[in-house]
Amino acid sequence: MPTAAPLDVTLETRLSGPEGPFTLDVGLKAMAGEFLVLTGPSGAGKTTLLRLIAGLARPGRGRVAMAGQVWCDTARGIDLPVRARSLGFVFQDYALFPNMTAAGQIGFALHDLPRRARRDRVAELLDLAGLSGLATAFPAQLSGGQRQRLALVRALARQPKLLLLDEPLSALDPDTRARLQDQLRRLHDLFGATTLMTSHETAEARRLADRVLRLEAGRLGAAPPPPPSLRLVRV
Amino acid sequence: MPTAAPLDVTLETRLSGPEGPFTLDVGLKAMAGEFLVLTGPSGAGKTTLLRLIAGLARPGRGRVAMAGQVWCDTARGIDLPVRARSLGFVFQDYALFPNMTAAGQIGFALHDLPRRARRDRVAELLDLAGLSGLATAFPAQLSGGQRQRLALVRALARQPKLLLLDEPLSALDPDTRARLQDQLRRLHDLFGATTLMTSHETAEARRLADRVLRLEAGRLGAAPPPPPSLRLVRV
Amino acid sequence: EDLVIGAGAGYRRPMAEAVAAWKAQSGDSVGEVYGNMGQVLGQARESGKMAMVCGDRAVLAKAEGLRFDRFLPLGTGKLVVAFRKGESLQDPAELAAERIAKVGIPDAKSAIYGKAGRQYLDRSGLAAKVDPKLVTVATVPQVTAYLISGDVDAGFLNITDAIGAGADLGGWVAVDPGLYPPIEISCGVLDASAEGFAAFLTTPAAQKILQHYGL
Amino acid sequence: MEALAAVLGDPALAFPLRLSLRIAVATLCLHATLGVALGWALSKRRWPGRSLLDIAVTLPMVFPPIVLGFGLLMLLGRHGLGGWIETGFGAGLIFSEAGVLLASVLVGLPLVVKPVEAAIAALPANLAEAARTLGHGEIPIFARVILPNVAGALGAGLLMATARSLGEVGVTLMLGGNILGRTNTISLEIYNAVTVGEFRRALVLSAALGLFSTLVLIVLRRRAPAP
Amino acid sequence: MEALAAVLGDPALAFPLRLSLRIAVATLCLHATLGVALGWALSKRRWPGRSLLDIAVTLPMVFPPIVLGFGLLMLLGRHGLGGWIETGFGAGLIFSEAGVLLASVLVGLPLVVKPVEAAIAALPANLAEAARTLGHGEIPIFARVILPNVAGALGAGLLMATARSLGEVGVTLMLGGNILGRTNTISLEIYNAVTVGEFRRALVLSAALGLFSTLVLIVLRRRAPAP
Ligand SMILES: Nc1ncnc2c1ncn2[C@@H]1O[C@H](COP(=O)(O)OP(=O)(O)OP(=O)(O)O)[C@@H](O)[C@H]1O
Ligand SMILES: Nc1ncnc2c1ncn2[C@@H]1O[C@H](COP(=O)(O)OP(=O)(O)OP(=O)(O)O)[C@@H](O)[C@H]1O
Ligand code: MOO
Ligand SMILES: [Mg+2]
Ligand SMILES: [Mg+2]
Repeated sequence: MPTAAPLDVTLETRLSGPEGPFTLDVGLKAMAGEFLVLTGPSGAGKTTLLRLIAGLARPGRGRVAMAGQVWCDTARGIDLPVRARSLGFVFQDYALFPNMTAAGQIGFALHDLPRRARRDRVAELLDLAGLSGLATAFPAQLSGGQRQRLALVRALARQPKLLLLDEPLSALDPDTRARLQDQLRRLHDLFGATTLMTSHETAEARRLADRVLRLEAGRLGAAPPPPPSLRLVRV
Repeated sequence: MPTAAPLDVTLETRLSGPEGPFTLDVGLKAMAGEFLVLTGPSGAGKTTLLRLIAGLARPGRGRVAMAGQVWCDTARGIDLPVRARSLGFVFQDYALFPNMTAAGQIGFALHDLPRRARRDRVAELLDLAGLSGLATAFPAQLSGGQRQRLALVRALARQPKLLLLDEPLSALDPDTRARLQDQLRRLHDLFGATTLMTSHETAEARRLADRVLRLEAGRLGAAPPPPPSLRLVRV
Repeated sequence: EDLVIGAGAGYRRPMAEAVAAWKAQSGDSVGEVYGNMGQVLGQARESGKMAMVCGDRAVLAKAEGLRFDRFLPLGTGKLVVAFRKGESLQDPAELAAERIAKVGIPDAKSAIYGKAGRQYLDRSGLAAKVDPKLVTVATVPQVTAYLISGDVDAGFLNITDAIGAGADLGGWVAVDPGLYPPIEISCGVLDASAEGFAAFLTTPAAQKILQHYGL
Repeated sequence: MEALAAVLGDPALAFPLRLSLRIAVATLCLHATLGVALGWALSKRRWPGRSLLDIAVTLPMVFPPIVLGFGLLMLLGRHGLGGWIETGFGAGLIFSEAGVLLASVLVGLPLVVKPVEAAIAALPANLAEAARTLGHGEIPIFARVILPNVAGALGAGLLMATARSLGEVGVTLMLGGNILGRTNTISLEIYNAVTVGEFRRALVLSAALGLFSTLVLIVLRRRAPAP
Repeated sequence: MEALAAVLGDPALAFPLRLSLRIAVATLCLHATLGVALGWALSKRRWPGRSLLDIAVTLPMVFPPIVLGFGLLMLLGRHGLGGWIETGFGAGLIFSEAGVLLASVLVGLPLVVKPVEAAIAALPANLAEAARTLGHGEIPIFARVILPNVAGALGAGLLMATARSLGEVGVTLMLGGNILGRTNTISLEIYNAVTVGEFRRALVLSAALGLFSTLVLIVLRRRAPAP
């Protein structure tokens, strides 16, 4: 069973929010194989932080290292291309390819595999997402939840060392959500991928996470106890 | 205080899902000013049902009437244009206009108002959505949650008789979510708009709704008790 | 390298026939370029690949950057006044008539037949009456086109163009050659490789072809 | 240097330059309205006559300009519709500035229509749907939602069409007549210079047209940023 | 009817038709590759030389084709680079089929580049980002994500460019020479017919070209559906 070395992030970048500009200033360490969930109010910089770690945005200054490999270090001028970073990313708005079928999207992620192995793996992952009957459907023909599940298995397909999930479960129905939560946790435990996920669901965060962090106005803190509004919920 | 007459829907349309084609076959009545929440598994046809009612898709056959006005009746060849139906719609993927600022999107909905009144109302609605500081931001510069809030107030702006909400709260953080839930319920009670909302959150559904309906494989039923998976949640 | 010869578009018909005859006789392959004289001369100069250019002697002689070994006379060009369908002229002097409202003429600068037409008007004394009706366009083919479309009532053409347009025109009358300076049609030899064809042009067989087209 | 001064000082140049500018501006306006309208109409799938319109817009491009000009001359000349037009409107197209404008609009039009059509077809359908639920009719939706979101393609189309129209000579020659001081655009002046063998003049004029066009193109590029 | 039979039976027509078809196919290939590559390069904002390339692609359109052809002839003729090219490659461009091809590619190129550029710039950025996180480099991303999602614009561009190239005569004439049986495309044949006053022949040939082009355009429209 492979083990992943820790994630080590120190980043600083200017952002502009509803109350004017602020600085995203984050120091973040994750243990090998840890499952971290990042919560925080809308506009706090959660998505931006994931993008910076993935290399999709360039930080003002800072350093990102994963599994002993330096992905980015502004001081030393290091900046690994995104494709060379072993990561999976689920975008908040899915970012599915309009021109590819559901099966095609997953196959596109598995370009390293020989054809037969790829086909089997695609079928397996479609099944996992409950999309077996929609292998040949294009994104425009999928419902919102179906799209998000597809984006999720697409990101999982390459078994990356680091998994970055930007609210991957928010649009799912409770059954599928519970199933994918379990699946996510199981895959995580099995492959030991270090996982960083954003979520608005404090309950979900606590259920899935080894550790919950709260990002507020660009700064990290430990998550507070569940907010009062959640206590009102009649279950 | 205006009162709205009931919503009366009978629709039948073929759809293709993961287990092959099925028929969306729905009879639905709502009382004047009722708040209905529609739940059900992903791909059951919730979005499609809202689109049929709004007139964004044409049903195989059926009839839609709202507040005493027939919006659509395939038997009698009636099909009112969407713009003539007093409704608001929040799309699952927001459908914000890339070319308009946050303020512009809301102003676009308020085209009937004189300029000064429009400006005041836009400011009021932006404030309601917590976007006052982002009035001049374009959708691409907003975070996921900010986008969804904007879509929500844009749909509310015209104070429609019927409000159709396709998972309007799913991507919000708990604080904003609670605030908007309350606001939504308050606006609903104030103006008496009949509201039909889809949601995956059974708890949310029960909290907001006068009645919860469950759509499964194209057919309506009353909502079952909360599924076991939710009982596992550690709060 | 194959032999390439150029000629003014107005002489395409006789030249093409002569070339065909030469090809049949000699078995050589000949490339033919026809077009506006200015354009053909420019091509000849810049490409360096044309061995012979045929056209109005005066224009050839003036050409910048081209050194002709010798000139070979082909014949003289003939100016005609053509008229549109629905019109009928017995004599070029009828251009002055009331019923002729528009007269097409090629620009004197770019077409030798424009210059000839101008001379004719001046020498015949028609200028005063015809000048106000003149529509000065760039090329001879343009005049032909406007005659066919009916947008001019009459116009000055090269006889070979008038023959070519045939039934699309109302008809044409020749202008007295005494009333315009002779239009000398020549071939200028640029490269010795053209001498074989040049010699052929002086044979009776070739002369017969040229005369058939009015040269 | 001296040649430059001589050519540019030429008073006979002022007219072609002004004519070309006038035609370019009028063409731009017509392209912007007609091109957008036709592109929009063609982007709607399946209506009777769509394919016909599509071919009618694009087909003129495949003919050599001078041939197209000849065809139009036959169609619009006095033996064609021309007589009828002249009686109806009191003025003909042939030998007039209207003919030059027609030529200019015609050759550039497909270059606006096609990119606009493709861009509209590629827009997400739910933008228009959202605007409909906000109470708007098709025309305001088109003006305020569709059009601004295809600004990039429209800009590219207008740029190409303006460039093409500036360089047009074949149709212009036939319809306008290439008459000095009436219908000789700057492009026709260059064309004339080349066909007469005045290459130096052609070069200087081309440089002037190139410079002028570069300015026009830069302005057009500025005006149409990607949305 | 008789005229039709006479013209179409003309054995001198077989060559121009075959030449035009050959050139059209080669041009289409070159436009598809070059046009896409340049459109992609131009869609990337802010790199040194971008504006220069942009102008170099578009500017040729503003010159009358025959003038552009003359300019290229001077550039590539014996007084220019021509001698050098001929020594280097063993064959010249002038008066050869290569010259015809160059003309055809050149006049159509901007019509592919500009729409493709605009369409790529309008694509959501996160499609390429998603592909990057799936381990792909820029080239496969371009081929499998960017390109298929701008198929509509590319189709429109290729359609316009092919049409324009089919109708090209000015540049072709200058570079290819308009040599009978060697470099006279079908368009040049029509052009020739018009310039020597053989209008009937021109009409019949135009009808043939129009029919042929309609077929080509229909095929191109089919091949490029909106994604
Ligand atoms: N392209 C951009 N240009 C300028 N500002 C931006 C841009 N993208 C995001 N921002 C701003 O940066 C801030 C952080 O955005 P981010 O998307 O990281 O928030 P988030 O925590 O993910 O919010 P949410 O929970 O709503 O998704 C927001 O205030 C947003 O308005
Ligand atoms: N354009 C389309 N063409 C064909 N099938 C479609 C199309 N749009 C949706 N469908 C299918 O219709 C079914 C119902 O879709 P719908 O979007 O209404 O589901 P939903 O209940 O809203 O799901 P979710 O909760 O995931 O949003 C799905 O199986 C979907 O694949
Ligand atoms: O088509 Mo032309 O040769 O530029 O007039
Ligand atoms: Mg976010
Ligand atoms: Mg849905």
